[in-house]
Amino acid sequence: MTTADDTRLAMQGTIEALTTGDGSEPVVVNLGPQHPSTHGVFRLKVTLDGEIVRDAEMRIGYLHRSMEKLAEERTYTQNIPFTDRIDYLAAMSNNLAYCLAAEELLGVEVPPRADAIRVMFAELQRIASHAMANGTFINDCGAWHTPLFHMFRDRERVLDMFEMTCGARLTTNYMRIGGVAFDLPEELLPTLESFLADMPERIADYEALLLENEILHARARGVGVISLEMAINSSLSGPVLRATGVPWDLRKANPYCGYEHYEFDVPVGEQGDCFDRFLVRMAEVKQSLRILRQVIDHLPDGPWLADLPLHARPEPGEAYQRVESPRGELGFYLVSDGGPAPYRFHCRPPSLINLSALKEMSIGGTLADAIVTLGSIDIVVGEIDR
Amino acid sequence: MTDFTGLTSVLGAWYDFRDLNNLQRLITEWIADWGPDWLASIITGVLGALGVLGVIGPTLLILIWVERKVIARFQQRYGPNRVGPRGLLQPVADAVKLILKEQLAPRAADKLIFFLPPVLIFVPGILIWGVLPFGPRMSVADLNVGVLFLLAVSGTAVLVIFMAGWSSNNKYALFGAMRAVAMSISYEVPMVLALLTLVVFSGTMSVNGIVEWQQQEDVIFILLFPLSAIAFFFAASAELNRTPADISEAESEIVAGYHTEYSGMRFGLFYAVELGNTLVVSGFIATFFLGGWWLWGLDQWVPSWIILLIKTGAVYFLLIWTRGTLPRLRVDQLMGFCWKALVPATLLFVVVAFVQRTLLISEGWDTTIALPIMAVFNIALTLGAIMLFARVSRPAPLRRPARIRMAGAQIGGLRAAREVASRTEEPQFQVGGD
Amino acid sequence: MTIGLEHYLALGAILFCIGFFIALSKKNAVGVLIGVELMLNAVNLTLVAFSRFGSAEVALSTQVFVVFIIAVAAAEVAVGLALALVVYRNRQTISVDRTTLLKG
Amino acid sequence: MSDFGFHLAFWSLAAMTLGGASMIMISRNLIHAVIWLVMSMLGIAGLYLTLSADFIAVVQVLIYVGAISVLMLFAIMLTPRAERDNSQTKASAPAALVVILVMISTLWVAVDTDWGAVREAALTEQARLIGESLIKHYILPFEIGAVLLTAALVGAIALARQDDEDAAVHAASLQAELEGEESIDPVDVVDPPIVSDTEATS
Repeated sequence: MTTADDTRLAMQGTIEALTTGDGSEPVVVNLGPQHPSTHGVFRLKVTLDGEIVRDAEMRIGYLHRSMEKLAEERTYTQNIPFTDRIDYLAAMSNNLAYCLAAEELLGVEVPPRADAIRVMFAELQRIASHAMANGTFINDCGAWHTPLFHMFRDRERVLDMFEMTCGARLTTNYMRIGGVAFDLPEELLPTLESFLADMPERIADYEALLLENEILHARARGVGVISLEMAINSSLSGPVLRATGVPWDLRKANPYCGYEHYEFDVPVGEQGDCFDRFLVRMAEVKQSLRILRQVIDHLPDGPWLADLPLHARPEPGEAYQRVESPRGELGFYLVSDGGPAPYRFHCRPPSLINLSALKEMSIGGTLADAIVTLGSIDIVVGEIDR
Repeated sequence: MTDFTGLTSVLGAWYDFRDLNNLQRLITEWIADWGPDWLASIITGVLGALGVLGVIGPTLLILIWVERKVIARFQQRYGPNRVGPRGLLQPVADAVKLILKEQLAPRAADKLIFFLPPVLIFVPGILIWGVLPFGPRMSVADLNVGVLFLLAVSGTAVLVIFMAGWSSNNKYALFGAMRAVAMSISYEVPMVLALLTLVVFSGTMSVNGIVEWQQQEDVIFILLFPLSAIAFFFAASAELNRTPADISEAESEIVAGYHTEYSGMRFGLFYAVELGNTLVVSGFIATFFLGGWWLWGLDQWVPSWIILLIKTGAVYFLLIWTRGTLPRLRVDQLMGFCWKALVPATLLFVVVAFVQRTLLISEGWDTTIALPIMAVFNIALTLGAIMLFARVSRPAPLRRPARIRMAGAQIGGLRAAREVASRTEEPQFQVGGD
Repeated sequence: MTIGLEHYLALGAILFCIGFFIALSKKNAVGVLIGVELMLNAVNLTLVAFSRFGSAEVALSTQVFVVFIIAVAAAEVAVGLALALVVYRNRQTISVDRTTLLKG
Repeated sequence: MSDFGFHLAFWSLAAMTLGGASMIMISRNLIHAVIWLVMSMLGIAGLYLTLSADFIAVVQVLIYVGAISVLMLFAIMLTPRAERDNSQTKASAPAALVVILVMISTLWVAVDTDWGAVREAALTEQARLIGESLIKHYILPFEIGAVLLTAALVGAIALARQDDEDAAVHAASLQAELEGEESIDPVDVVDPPIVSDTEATS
């Protein structure tokens, strides 16, 4: 990936003049693949004039595993584990999106209990992913992992519930085409009840601790601002889009898995800066808890998996299904040519598209602001590079 | 030290551990009668140094363990508990690991200037200990320019940091060095002004004199000059490069700042000196503002240096607390805070100290009545200054509150966004703003 | 033999001449400023030597004089470096022998 | 002044000071020169201590080592690397001659003249005495000194400050350079051409 001039720069080994006077050439700093706050292997080539960022160039591809090509040699069911590893922080949402697309292709009817279980685990995954996103965002602002570990405490409880049902914490591989792999174990609902009982008090703690923090305001308010029109034009999605004021949420705009039966709100920010994204994520966690409460109250019983031959062969055609994953609009586009394996398997990664706005947000700010903005966009490099 | 009944025989004997000078005095007298006097002076110097290093060495190791355990507790976890009983040997394990690690040096680094800083950075750290009084007569060097000595020596640490950052030929290190230099210079001004109020009020520049003034007037300076205490605390934490002012080694931005290229025991030295400096600075905060080795007469019963260590521990916990919880300020905000808030506030308090000092001296007010009134006035002035600064200096984006609204039924693109924005009813969630 | 006034004066003289040579021979403006600093320090050293060994009433006035010299030296370096910066900004060089705009 | 400890202190500090000063002459790199300057300043502070002028010694460390050397390092960092050599000018040979002459004459004056009665007791309590004499006896030079320092402060800032227009021109030229266009005309940045309404809104 590195072009000739990069190697020259790296080999040069000397420091360009770090000067702020005029007639001085700017410093090119590689926030390289090995950097504590790039959330994975991702390189941000920043051209600095003193501390002011003049140009930011993103280099991706360090985690490319060519999943979309590999998926073409595996049957539809064998592809499900791939989707866990695309966005390893929100595996359930990925499974859900892929299974919806495959079901549309195969024309399978999903039983109501499976729909409710899918909504439950998608919302649990949103809480865990937002806990991770907000924690690392504040850690990028400089607080020494303290808020991160507090939020990890809730994330642990969610991951324990995942482990209870499908044996894995991160790469869940729980959903199948036509429903879910296993039924809910009987000890899951009591743990979920106690989780729902504790969470509001925990969130009140975070709000009391973090929202009035003067330094967090100074570091995040007015930083990494993106305007309403620019956000829509660069097709951002998820909390980054909603922070600018656009009330666009797939669970409402294009309901799937029975989301139209649950009533919940879509939080929307105003200025579209880093702090608004943080607030939108905090508010979304509360809405997810509301949905979970409704899912438990009227959880239908009955089959949790439509019976389907293991290697069903869909007739030729294409399908595109999209889901509101914690990072934004996650879409799966499948083309079948009648064979057991998909002819084309493509995933619309929300992180990559949200990341494209980073340059627009960070030019003009300082180096520290660029890092905080990157943290607030909440990218997952697995999803970007696939 | 005032005598008290019953234990007079103990007073001054070598085993009177309340004043460790007795032991040293006994040894020098013993040497003086048979050896040359310059040998005696060398021995006392060595004993003083050993006393100080004896204090620093073990406390440094314990402090590394204390800091990691306390921050772990903030973060809902246990902290080191594998090596040794309850993790006590963890610092030793760290030190051994660092010693065994290979010491790398970048190819294009400036060799001479690259190898000096880990050694030189200890010099200011240890020199400052000389001026800290552990007891009425227990300080290694009771200079009558003690406060100035403290400022001068802590000023030289900046140069060593610059040498480290510049010589390791790494962009992150150079950023760290430039930030550290810019910040320490500008935070020396409020530090000087905060100490100026103390020097003016107690009349002497010697650190022991300040403590004796507090003992004589039965008041501790944090009550008289709370803003100087806050300014000194923040300026000291900026000089030490600790959060919320640790921009010179901000992991999230510039990897490890000026000591990015140092590995092995060289990095260990930087880390140890940082903790040693924190200990000695919290010792000085305790001495200047909490009355050092004196505690309303308790120092007759409890040895004075134990009182000082307890107070230092309290201030040290405060420093760990701010380090564990507060996020980091940006470089320009840090500079703005120093020049727009700390310097004017401390200047105001220097003027207040001069006025109150002349009232005490020339008007001849009786200190037992005058000091409490002045203390109340100063505390009120401090709160007023803080409120004024919080109100006045909010940058533009902070004036408008951050509001989160619930979109309710309007789900859609641009038109729906304008509709939601135009709604005037009370937002769901409002934070900040004035 | 005891360390007397002559030792300090000789030391001051040598230091002054080294500073003088540096000020004369350095190409870079900052180098010249370093030379000037050394010369001022040499003068301070001789003054403090006089304050220690001279007669009683002269002791205090020389030390006050040294304090003033240090203050003036700090001001002079600040202005000198600001000048060097402005010269660099306009001429892209601060080497002393190339900034000869006044030459006929 | 005659015991062994004092001799050791004086000669080692003298060696440190003169060594640092001569290394400034020799060293090629300017930043090394500043670091040698710092070493000789510390040596001089030590010499003040041997002359029992402890207030001056601490002020010397505070001002010279703490502030002035860091100021010089900043100035060096603000000028590019090309300028950082510490080489001699062409006129260094005749300068050496002049300096040798000056040194011989001053040394002869220093050593040869009889300085009269040498006082044994050193001054004590310098800080208090200097403070009082600054306020009482030398109040006028003290005020003039204050005015001088403020003037230097304001002057240095006025000289070095880059006002907004220059900053804007600098930022624009940098942006143009990054986008690859050839250099821009600074006038466009300072007062942009008046774009008629029709053009702007089309």
